[in-house]
Amino acid sequence: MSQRHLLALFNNFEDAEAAIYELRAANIKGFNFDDLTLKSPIEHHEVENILGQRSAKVQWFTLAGALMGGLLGFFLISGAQANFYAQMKGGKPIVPLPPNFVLTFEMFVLGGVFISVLGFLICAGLPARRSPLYSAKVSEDQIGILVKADEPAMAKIKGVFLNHGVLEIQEEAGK
Amino acid sequence: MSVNNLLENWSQFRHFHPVDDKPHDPYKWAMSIDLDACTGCNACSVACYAENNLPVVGKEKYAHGQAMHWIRIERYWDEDDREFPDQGAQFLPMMCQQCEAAPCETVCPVAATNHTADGLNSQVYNRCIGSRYCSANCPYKVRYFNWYDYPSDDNVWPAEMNQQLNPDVTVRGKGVMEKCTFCVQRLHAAKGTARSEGRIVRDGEVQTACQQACPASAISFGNLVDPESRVHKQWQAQQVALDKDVQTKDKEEGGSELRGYRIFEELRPYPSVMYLERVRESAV
Amino acid sequence: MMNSGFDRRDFLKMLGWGGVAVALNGCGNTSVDDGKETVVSYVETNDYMIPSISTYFNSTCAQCDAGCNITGRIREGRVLKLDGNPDSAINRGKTCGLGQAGVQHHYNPDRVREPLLRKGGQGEAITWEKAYALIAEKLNGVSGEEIAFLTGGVSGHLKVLLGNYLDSFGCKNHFVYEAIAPAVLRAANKKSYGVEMPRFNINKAKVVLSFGADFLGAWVSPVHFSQQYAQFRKGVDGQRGVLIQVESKMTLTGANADRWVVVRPGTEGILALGIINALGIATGDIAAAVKGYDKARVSKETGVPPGQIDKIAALLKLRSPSLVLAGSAAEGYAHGSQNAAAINLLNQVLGNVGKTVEAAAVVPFPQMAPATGNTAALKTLNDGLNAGKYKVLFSYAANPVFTAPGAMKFKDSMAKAGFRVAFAHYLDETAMQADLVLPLDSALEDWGTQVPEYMAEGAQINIQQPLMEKLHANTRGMGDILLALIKLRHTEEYKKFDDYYAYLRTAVLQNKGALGGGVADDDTFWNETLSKGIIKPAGSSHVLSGNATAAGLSLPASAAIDAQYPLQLIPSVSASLRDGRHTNQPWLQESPDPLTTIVWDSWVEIHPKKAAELRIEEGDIVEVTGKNGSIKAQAYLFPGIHPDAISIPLGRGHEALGRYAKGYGVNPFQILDAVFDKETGELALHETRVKVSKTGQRFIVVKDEGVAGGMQMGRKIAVRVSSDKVRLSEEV
Amino acid sequence: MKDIREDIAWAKINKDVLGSLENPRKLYWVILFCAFAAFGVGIGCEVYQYQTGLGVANLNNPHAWGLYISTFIFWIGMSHSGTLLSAILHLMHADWRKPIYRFAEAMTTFSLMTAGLFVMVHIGRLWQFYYSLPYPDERGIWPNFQSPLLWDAMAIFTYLSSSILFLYVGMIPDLAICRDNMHEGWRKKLYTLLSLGWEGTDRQWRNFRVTYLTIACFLIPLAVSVHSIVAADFAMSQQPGWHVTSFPPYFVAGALYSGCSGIITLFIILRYVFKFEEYMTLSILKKIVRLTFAIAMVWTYLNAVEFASVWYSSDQASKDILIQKATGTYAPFWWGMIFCGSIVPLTLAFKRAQTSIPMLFAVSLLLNLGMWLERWMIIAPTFSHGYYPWTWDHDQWPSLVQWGMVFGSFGWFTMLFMVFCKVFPSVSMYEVKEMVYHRSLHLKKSETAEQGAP
Repeated sequence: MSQRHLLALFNNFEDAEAAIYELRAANIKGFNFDDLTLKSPIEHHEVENILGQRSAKVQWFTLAGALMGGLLGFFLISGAQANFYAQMKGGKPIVPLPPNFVLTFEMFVLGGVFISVLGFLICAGLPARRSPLYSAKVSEDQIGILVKADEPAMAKIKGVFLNHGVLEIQEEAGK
Repeated sequence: MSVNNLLENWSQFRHFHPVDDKPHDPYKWAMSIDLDACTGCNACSVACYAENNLPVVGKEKYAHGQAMHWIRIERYWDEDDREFPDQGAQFLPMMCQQCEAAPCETVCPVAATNHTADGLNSQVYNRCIGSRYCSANCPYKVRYFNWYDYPSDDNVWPAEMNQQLNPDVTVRGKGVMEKCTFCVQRLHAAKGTARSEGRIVRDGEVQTACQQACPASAISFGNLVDPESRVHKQWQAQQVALDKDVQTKDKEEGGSELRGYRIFEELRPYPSVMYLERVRESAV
Repeated sequence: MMNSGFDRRDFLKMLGWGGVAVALNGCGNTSVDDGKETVVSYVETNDYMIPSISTYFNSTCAQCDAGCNITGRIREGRVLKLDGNPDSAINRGKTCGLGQAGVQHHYNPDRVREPLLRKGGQGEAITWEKAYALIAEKLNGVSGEEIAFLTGGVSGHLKVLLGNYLDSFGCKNHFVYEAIAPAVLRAANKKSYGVEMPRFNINKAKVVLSFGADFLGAWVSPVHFSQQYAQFRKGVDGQRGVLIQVESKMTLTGANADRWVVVRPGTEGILALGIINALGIATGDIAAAVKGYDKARVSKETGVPPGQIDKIAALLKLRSPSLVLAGSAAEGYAHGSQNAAAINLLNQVLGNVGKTVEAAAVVPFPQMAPATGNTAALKTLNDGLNAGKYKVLFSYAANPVFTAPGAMKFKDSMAKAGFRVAFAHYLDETAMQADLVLPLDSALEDWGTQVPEYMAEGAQINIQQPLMEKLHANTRGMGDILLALIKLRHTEEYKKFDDYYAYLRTAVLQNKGALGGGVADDDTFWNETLSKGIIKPAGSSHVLSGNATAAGLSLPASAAIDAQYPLQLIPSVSASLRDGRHTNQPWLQESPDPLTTIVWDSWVEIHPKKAAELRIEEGDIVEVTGKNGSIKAQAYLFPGIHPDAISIPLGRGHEALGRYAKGYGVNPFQILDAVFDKETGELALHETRVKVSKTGQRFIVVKDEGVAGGMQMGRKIAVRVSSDKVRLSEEV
Repeated sequence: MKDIREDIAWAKINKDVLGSLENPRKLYWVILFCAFAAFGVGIGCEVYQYQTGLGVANLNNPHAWGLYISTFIFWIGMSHSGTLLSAILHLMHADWRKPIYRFAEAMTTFSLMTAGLFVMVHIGRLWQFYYSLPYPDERGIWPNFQSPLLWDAMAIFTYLSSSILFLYVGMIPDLAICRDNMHEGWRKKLYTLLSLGWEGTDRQWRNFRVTYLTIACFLIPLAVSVHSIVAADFAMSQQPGWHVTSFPPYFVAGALYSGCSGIITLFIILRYVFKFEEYMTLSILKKIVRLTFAIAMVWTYLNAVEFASVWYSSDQASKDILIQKATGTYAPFWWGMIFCGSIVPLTLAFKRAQTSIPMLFAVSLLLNLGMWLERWMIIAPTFSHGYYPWTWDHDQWPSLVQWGMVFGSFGWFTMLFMVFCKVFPSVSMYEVKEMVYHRSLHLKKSETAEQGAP
């Protein structure tokens, strides 16, 4: 069964939230709640309460990146110092620990930041193609709800939106 | 640079010079300079120009403090307010002290200055990128930077004058740090000869250019770990030890009869040049 | 070979061996310059040249007249460095900065490369043939009386050849001129000891009392004395020698003294007599002569505190033997001879003669003995030139236009000679005035023999040999030029000598026996001689006369201060620049003056007290005005000078000579008054009185010392200890 | 006085900020031209120095570093406030940062780039600079990881790249706005590319928030480490005047200080040039000014601590340097630093001064002059008055080449900064919207509370 997209634009978060709440409660057949995407011009933290636990996993990237960076840093530096052409410094051992820790720390941060950003791109699915329905209004001042649902469910969903003062509904052209 | 190598030889890589053990074997080049014999005549300095291809920078650059004398003679006056310096002046030849724990070595970003197995503080001209951090960190200010491209400067080595250049010593281009090497080219030659004869360099077999010229023979140079060498005996007699920051002489109350000291010992660079205090007659 | 019209005695005379029995022998040739001009690959080089391997040849340093023996390091046919020859009794393997710079004389880019003939204001390059022909032409019809030959100090075979050349036209006008020679000392020594230059054993003395003798700097044979000094400091039996220096301007030696005694300029002799008086051991006429010199008077005249005189006398009495030296600072006055005599008297009184003052060895060939220079000769020459006596003037190894006192106006006098020939390395001030300039080989390209004036131990004759091929095709050795010139007059006698080398070799070999050659064959002996670089003939030595007399000794009281010119000008002689002939060697220009650490420029030393009085600060450009003109230079406040004196170093202020010399500093010779020593007729270098005035300009003095100006700021850098605190005998 | 009006329409925010990308005041072009000219001077000096040798900068043996390293530290310091403050304020949920953090972070990035230039122009053999990079190469030789200079390079690289990422990540939603509103052309292509297809979905926002927070967390210790490492260049050496334990915090305080005054200067300029009066309000300025005042006092305190610890130590050499600074050749500059750094900020304690634009502009410039002098006074006296009295030298005056390059660096920085502000939105649109949204909610709440409570 083919699915279609539908974008509803709202004027404010209250309306959009109410619409989402109702959609979730309505349990419409042919519409999976996870297929609902909220688009907003600003980050709206409270929306998560309604959308449920959709978690972010970037922090695991961060941890891995930082640890890797630190370890890599330490061993690269110490290994380089202990390589075939050891550079002897009077009064200091060939592998001196305090300066190596400085660089280890820098590499720890570097790894952490870089891999976090990589994690962000992966987790947020960026770079991404434009989704089928998009309105520039979303980047201005309107809240968009993008749903993907079976053809038959569309009418019901639209009804929910209209109940909550939707400004505009865009539909994907039929196939 | 495998991690295995690193871990297996960890203790070796964590070894401290020169404190952990006898620092160098079979060579540790060192010097002792008798300030009582030094007359301040500058012969050593000119000899160094001749041996090491030092550029003559000319009046203007000298005025800007850009002179390149690897060994300089300093003249000090007494610091009381007498009308005349009736005890004469004090002269001090100052060159790279070839520190065992050199402050310059650790700071070079590209490792262009290192400690050699012979206990020298080596300067690798090719490697130097000219950050001048070593010079900033040298307490003696005996490192000299090539502020200009002296080899191509019109009046430094004009035609014919360039034929005097010592082929055993590099001519340094601009942007490179340089300093006294203890005439390392001579040391290499002597070591080579000795090695081919299956022995170590004998005392007196190799001289630095300044030592060779010094009309008053104030400079002795040699292998500090060779018990036969004059330098070893002098250091021994003066009870000066390489890896100490306070010597017997300074510990004794009311002074001692020893004359040996090293400049800025308290900073712990462990310099390889021992000076013998200048003596002044007490009877006049 | 003896049948060509001149006899054996003449021949011996010609070669300079007259008076000694000799045997003659054949020739060989090991010249570097063997005439082949082929390209030789390094794959197959000469025996003595292995790529990348240095070879060493011995020769003699020609930078000053001390005659140090040197070893040149040669690689790939180029001389790279000069070091002392360890077998030399004079310098024992050591060199001074001036000697090191010998290579810069050789490789100097400003050397004259072609014979130059004056054409208007310019010099035109000509060929040697033309030059010789021109000299012959100019000498044609000129009597020997009308020729003047000015040289610096010459010795050895060059002196012989020169003498023979001058003899060839009956010329007696050989003027030997050295601007800063110890000529007064020679005369005084001759009177006191019977020899001009005895041997001074500094190393054997327990006390050295030096009246302005800068024996560590520029005096007589500094490298030799420096070594003696080092031994003297270690002490004979653990008792360290004490050096007391008496002078008005601190020299390098003064800076190394245990006690530096500043005296009013010119009163050194009075102090010497005062010390004799204080010693109280003199007898006879000496005692009578010093009777008037009691402490109070001496102290008043010299400015030395009475207590100081007592201390010196006590020390001299206590520690024997001692050595008293009279140096150039004491000699440079109108009563310089008297000063020197009074000082020498002190040696006699202390009984040092025969102990620390010994007769020097003498080379048994008087013809080769050095013709020592002086300034009296210059005066005679100058007077002669002014009187229009000389039609042709030759000049070699002297630069009188630069070094003659300004009052003499030598440049103008020189113009009065009809034809002026200069043998020169550089176009110096004198060569610039010459009609014909003949370019010389450098000392490292030339052959020669030299006899040092100051003999360190046994007699020695120094060999000078080329250390490398000639750098410039058209320069000639002085010996070769003289030989060529003499051939123009005595073709037959000299024709068998192709060049000066052949002459020299013949001359040495024919006297093999006396020169220690024994029965060795010629080639072996010659090669050995060259390889040693020193000939040590069995020398005789003079006997010192020990006649201690104060006869004829009269010292003027110190002069009253001249209101118009209140300051005494002391021209100082630096160890590296001397009279200025080496100023074009950049190492020397950049080698800081040991006391002021100034480079590349001249300065006026003023005592800080005087400077404060005159409101002068370091770097002020001051005008120093004397009766004979004025010069401007930067002031340097220097504590080691008598407040009534100022000092300007000699050697700089060239208007010619070369790129490293021209335009740097000022030339104090220019403003010297023409005052002469009453006895010897020598120029009294220190007798110029001047006044100093500020010009209002100020420069930053170019010197090595920083703004801390020789202060250690309590950092324990150059440390000093009192002699009773150390045990030198236990040291290594 | 409010940080921002709560009733600004979101669409107006878009319009105003996007407007700054297209029609700034004429002054913009004047500044850009001057900056370009100054940069040209710097380039000329560098070309001359590269050809001739560093001698033309009139550096010498004891005095090896001169203005290059002083100015290097100055720019590193300048870089500190932007990112560091932005990160700290972000963590502390101080929403008044929102209109100003973007340009502050840009300031960080560009001053780091400027600082990097000084490392380059300072080294003697610029053409061999890659010797200091740690990469395995055929020479088998590595740089010396013990050298504080290498830590410096590494720290700066980390800081620069992290700051750029922080700036970029924070800008993605705004880039999407630009993309949506720009006409076809290179700008549109650029924004499309850089916005990575951002649509503001809940998933994107969620991950965005975590990432942004994470980077902010990393940046705070990083920024502190960067300037303490720069301090280590000096404090790790033995030279008197440098070998000071309190240097790292002192440097960090100095960095924040100059960064804050830099923010004030640029705030005033941007506000006028891009007509941001609505967003960069005086109320926000007042907050920064108060912060600056506080940091000025911290800096003054640390300065005093340093002097006191030198004065009461037995380190004669360091004491000599302190005396030299106060009485020697450099005394006018040293007292100038004290005046600009410790006296001038006292004016900021007065309320009237806190909102007077001309006054603040002048004061912020003076503060930065003081901070530049501070860096110079760290470098120069130690070189000219170090351990070794023989080499003391006070007459070493930087040559015009050095001054030219210092001058040029300001041109380079201004040029980059001004171009950035014209190409990218220098006020964060989405965050200002958040700010307005949250404040209006808050307002509403308190209104209802008032009404509900009779």
